[in-house]
Amino acid sequence: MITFENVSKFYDNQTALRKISFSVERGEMAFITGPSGSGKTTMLKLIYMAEKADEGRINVNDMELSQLRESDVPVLRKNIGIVFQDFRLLDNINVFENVAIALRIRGVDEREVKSKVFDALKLVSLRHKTDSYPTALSGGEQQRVAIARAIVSEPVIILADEPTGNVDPDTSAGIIRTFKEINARGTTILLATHNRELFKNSGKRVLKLDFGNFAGEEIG
Amino acid sequence: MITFENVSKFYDNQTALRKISFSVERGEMAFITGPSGSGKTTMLKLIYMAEKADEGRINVNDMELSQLRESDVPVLRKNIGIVFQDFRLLDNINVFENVAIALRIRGVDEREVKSKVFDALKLVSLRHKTDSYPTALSGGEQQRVAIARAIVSEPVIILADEPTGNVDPDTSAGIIRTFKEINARGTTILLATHNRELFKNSGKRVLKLDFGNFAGEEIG
Amino acid sequence: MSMSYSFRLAFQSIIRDKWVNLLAVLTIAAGLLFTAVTVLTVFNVNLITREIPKKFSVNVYLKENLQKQEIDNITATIKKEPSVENIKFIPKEDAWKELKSSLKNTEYILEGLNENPLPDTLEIKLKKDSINPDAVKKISTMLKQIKGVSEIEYGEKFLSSIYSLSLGIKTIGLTLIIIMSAGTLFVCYSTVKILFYRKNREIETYKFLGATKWFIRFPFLIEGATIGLCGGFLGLLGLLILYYFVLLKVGSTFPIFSSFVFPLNMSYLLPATGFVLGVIGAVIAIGRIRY
Amino acid sequence: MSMSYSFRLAFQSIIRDKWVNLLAVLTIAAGLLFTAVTVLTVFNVNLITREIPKKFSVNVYLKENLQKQEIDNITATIKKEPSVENIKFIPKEDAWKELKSSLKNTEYILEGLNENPLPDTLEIKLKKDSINPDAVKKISTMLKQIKGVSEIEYGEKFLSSIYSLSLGIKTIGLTLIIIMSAGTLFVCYSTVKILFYRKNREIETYKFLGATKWFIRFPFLIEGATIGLCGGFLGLLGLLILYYFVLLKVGSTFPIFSSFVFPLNMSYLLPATGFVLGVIGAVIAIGRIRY
Ligand SMILES: Nc1ncnc2c1ncn2[C@@H]1O[C@H](COP(=O)(O)OP(=O)(O)OP(=O)(O)O)[C@@H](O)[C@H]1O
Ligand SMILES: Nc1ncnc2c1ncn2[C@@H]1O[C@H](COP(=O)(O)OP(=O)(O)OP(=O)(O)O)[C@@H](O)[C@H]1O
Ligand SMILES: [Mg+2]
Ligand SMILES: [Mg+2]
Repeated sequence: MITFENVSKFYDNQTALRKISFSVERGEMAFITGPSGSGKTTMLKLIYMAEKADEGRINVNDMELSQLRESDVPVLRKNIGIVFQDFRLLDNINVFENVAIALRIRGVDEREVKSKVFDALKLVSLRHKTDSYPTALSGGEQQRVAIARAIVSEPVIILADEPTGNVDPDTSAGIIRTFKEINARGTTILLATHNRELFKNSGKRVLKLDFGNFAGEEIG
Repeated sequence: MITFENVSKFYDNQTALRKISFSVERGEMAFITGPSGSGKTTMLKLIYMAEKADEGRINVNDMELSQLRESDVPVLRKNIGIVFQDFRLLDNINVFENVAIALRIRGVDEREVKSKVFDALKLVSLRHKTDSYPTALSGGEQQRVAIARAIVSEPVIILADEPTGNVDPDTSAGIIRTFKEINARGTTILLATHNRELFKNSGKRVLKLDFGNFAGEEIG
Repeated sequence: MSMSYSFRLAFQSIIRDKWVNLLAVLTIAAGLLFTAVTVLTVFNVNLITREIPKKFSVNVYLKENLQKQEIDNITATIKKEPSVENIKFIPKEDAWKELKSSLKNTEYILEGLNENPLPDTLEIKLKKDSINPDAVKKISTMLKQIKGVSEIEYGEKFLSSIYSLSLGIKTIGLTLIIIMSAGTLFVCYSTVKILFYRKNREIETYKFLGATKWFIRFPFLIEGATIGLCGGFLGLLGLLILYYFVLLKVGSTFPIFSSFVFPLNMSYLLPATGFVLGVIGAVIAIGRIRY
Repeated sequence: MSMSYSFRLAFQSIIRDKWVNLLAVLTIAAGLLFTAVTVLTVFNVNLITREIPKKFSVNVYLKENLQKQEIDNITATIKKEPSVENIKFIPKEDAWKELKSSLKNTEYILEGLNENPLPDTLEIKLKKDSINPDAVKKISTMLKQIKGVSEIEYGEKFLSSIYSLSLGIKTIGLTLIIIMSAGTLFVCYSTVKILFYRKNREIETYKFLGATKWFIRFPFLIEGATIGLCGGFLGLLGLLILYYFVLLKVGSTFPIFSSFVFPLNMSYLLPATGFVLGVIGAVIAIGRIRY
């Protein structure tokens, strides 16, 4: 589903990733971990093409990213649900609309939007915040809106970047449980985190990064 | 140093804090914990007067906040170093200037600024990112810049809101160690987090919140 | 992508930033009002000065005692000239009466004259584009050679001054219109662009969520178009108020302004320009969207 | 708080957002150029029309065969009138010569006259503020009653038309200046304000870090002032270019424009206005800072 072959990414003054090879099977759930600045976010950005790889090949959902036409990028992204590390909520629309936008972009029928959004918000325990604006939410609440937006469209792939950095352990466990349920229904999930609790005893594969280098793989 | 007496805070449609009484002694280090949305950030906001309490009395550094004249608010804040949950870095200046601003606001002599900023950046292992702009940093790096800015001015009080939410356990441990060292030199520190690792076996007091209510105190 | 959704998004955004959007609308209104006022002023001044050349005529004094037939021949010859608009024959009796009436209080000047000393005259009005010193000189040389013509008279000074005046007004008017219009359009465009800048992060988020270019652009275009259109209509409203209250009032005191022309059928131009500017400003502000 | 730091912060911010700041500068430049062009045009048109009344005179025709003494008496009486600027005596011989020369090619009209039929004339120029229909009528009635005066003549139509023309130009000019200036100032202010809006979060961060009001405001004010000042200077530059290249060129073709007046010593007004607008725009955009 997601395949990295000798992928490198350089920023002006910095190697963010060096010759990374890695693959996630269709329907698999995998983790990326590593210290701060080791390239986790960069790896995810390469998958949804927010950045372009400088070397190597990336294949996502049978699409060869380096050969993707510009007009196919939205097609790629519509298959992916993303929880951004910095949430990226839209400040000028309320929580409901922030989640609904993922459906609207995918052209989901207006009649289905409401129930799907409410279901997603229920999963992250935010039904009572439907009408709030992002600026009036606590950090953890914002993060959960971001999660709801990523899962509401039932994408083929979910990329989650530190999705539990701002929530308590119980909520965190609930979120992981939700991800596992979604994964069980066939969705491929790649989750970047430094919270070992998330993958400990999960039985899932964990890719370790260190300063942009591959630093081993383990089963959590 | 910080005293809450029956403090309540209401948002339009929400009770964020209900009759909280709590105090932190001069030179103490204490934690606030509780699930997402329980009012941790709100409590810190009340201390640096980003929000006003609707009920009760708050005393910080011998200042009665409800009686503080407007012109004294900056005086209060200059005694406090804050790590914001959402970092609040200034995007149009580089890392060095983002940290230096805390000194500039306090009128620190320009000759001292450079060495102090470099020392603070070294403490959070970011000397190599001095010239970067916040938008080119990883989540954890941004958080560490925020920490450096809070400690660089050697304030009397440090308020840290989820200061390790975006960093790996090792870095996290290093940050807590740094806070403890600063605390040992007499600085009062109040730290909001849901990461139990931070206060486990610390021997420090932990205030527990739940949906805005006081939910017990324990020694970590 | 549903249209109604784009509209809702656009209007939500407009309402959320209502004050600064209002400011942009007012700015565009002011800008378009400027252009309109300038264009109308220049247009009207030009209209008034265009009337002046109509007063210009070339007088052909005929020899005495010509036959009707001869006069008709001369008239026909002159009429052939392409630059001649029309010819009027003024018998010497009429000219005499006119001279007397024009002297009015001082007609005793003519008391000593027993006989009308004036000649028959052909008053020639020239076509508008021939009213310039060179053309008139050429024509008058030509006229002089016609048999039966005794003298040619035209206000040389008057001619050259109206000529330079009308050319000057045209030049300065056109310069003014160009400066004002260009400046105004730039100001309007710039306002929309400044209004939209820093939406980058918002646009980036849409992109990352998989939105197509038009899904992203549409709400912004609607927003820009609405702001531009509102600005245009407000400018038009301002112009109409200005026209009715100020000019009609001034016109009643100074009749010269009561003939001020306001081409109502062109008034759609203001909202239209506002609309186009809003859309273009937004398009350029959003920039080329690359995934 | 160190001044130099505020300046550095301001200039860093200006440079980081250079394109949109440039747009704001250009907008302000355009706006101020507008006002200046309007004011100068109105000012100059007014200057030209102010010359017209100088050509107006009241002619007092004297009875025939008056003694030098009598004429002097009449002159003295008239001179006492406060509205009279000056008096010129034109002997009938001079008037005769002038009439002859003005008839030029048609002087044979006068061929039958043996004797000069014209009277001696006193040509009276009135003070500027007395050149209006009522005042002139009053004075002419008064003049008629002076012994030795036979007739009073003045161009009634000319008078009323120059009077209404100059009043009209003044009115329309003032209206234009007011609309344009108000509009332009608003546009400039609005541009700065739109430019600064959404800095709320930045300002809030400064506040939370303990910055005093002036520490926060200063960099923004410097930014606004710089943008306004640049806009003002650029507008001035545009105006000078316009003046030298367009008007001096037009002036060489149409002498009427070569007398176009440009008050160079007022040119500091453009940068000054820009500066003030930039500062005010920034102040209002930042708003009242409450901790
Ligand atoms: N736009 C950019 N320009 C330059 N350098 C960048 C940019 N984005 C990221 N970097 C650098 O690349 C490195 C990897 O960044 P990345 O965001 O992938 O780290 P991360 O593993 O997600 O870290 P964290 O756990 O702190 O979020 C960091 O050192 C970062 O400073
Ligand atoms: N400006 C606001 N307007 C309305 N409600 C708000 C506002 N700020 C916070 N709240 C609400 O108050 C409650 C407490 O928020 P607070 O930010 O203090 O929580 P927290 O304990 O910091 O949570 P987290 O761990 O998720 O950061 C939340 O339910 C939040 O939605
Ligand atoms: Mg990251
Ligand atoms: Mg919080």
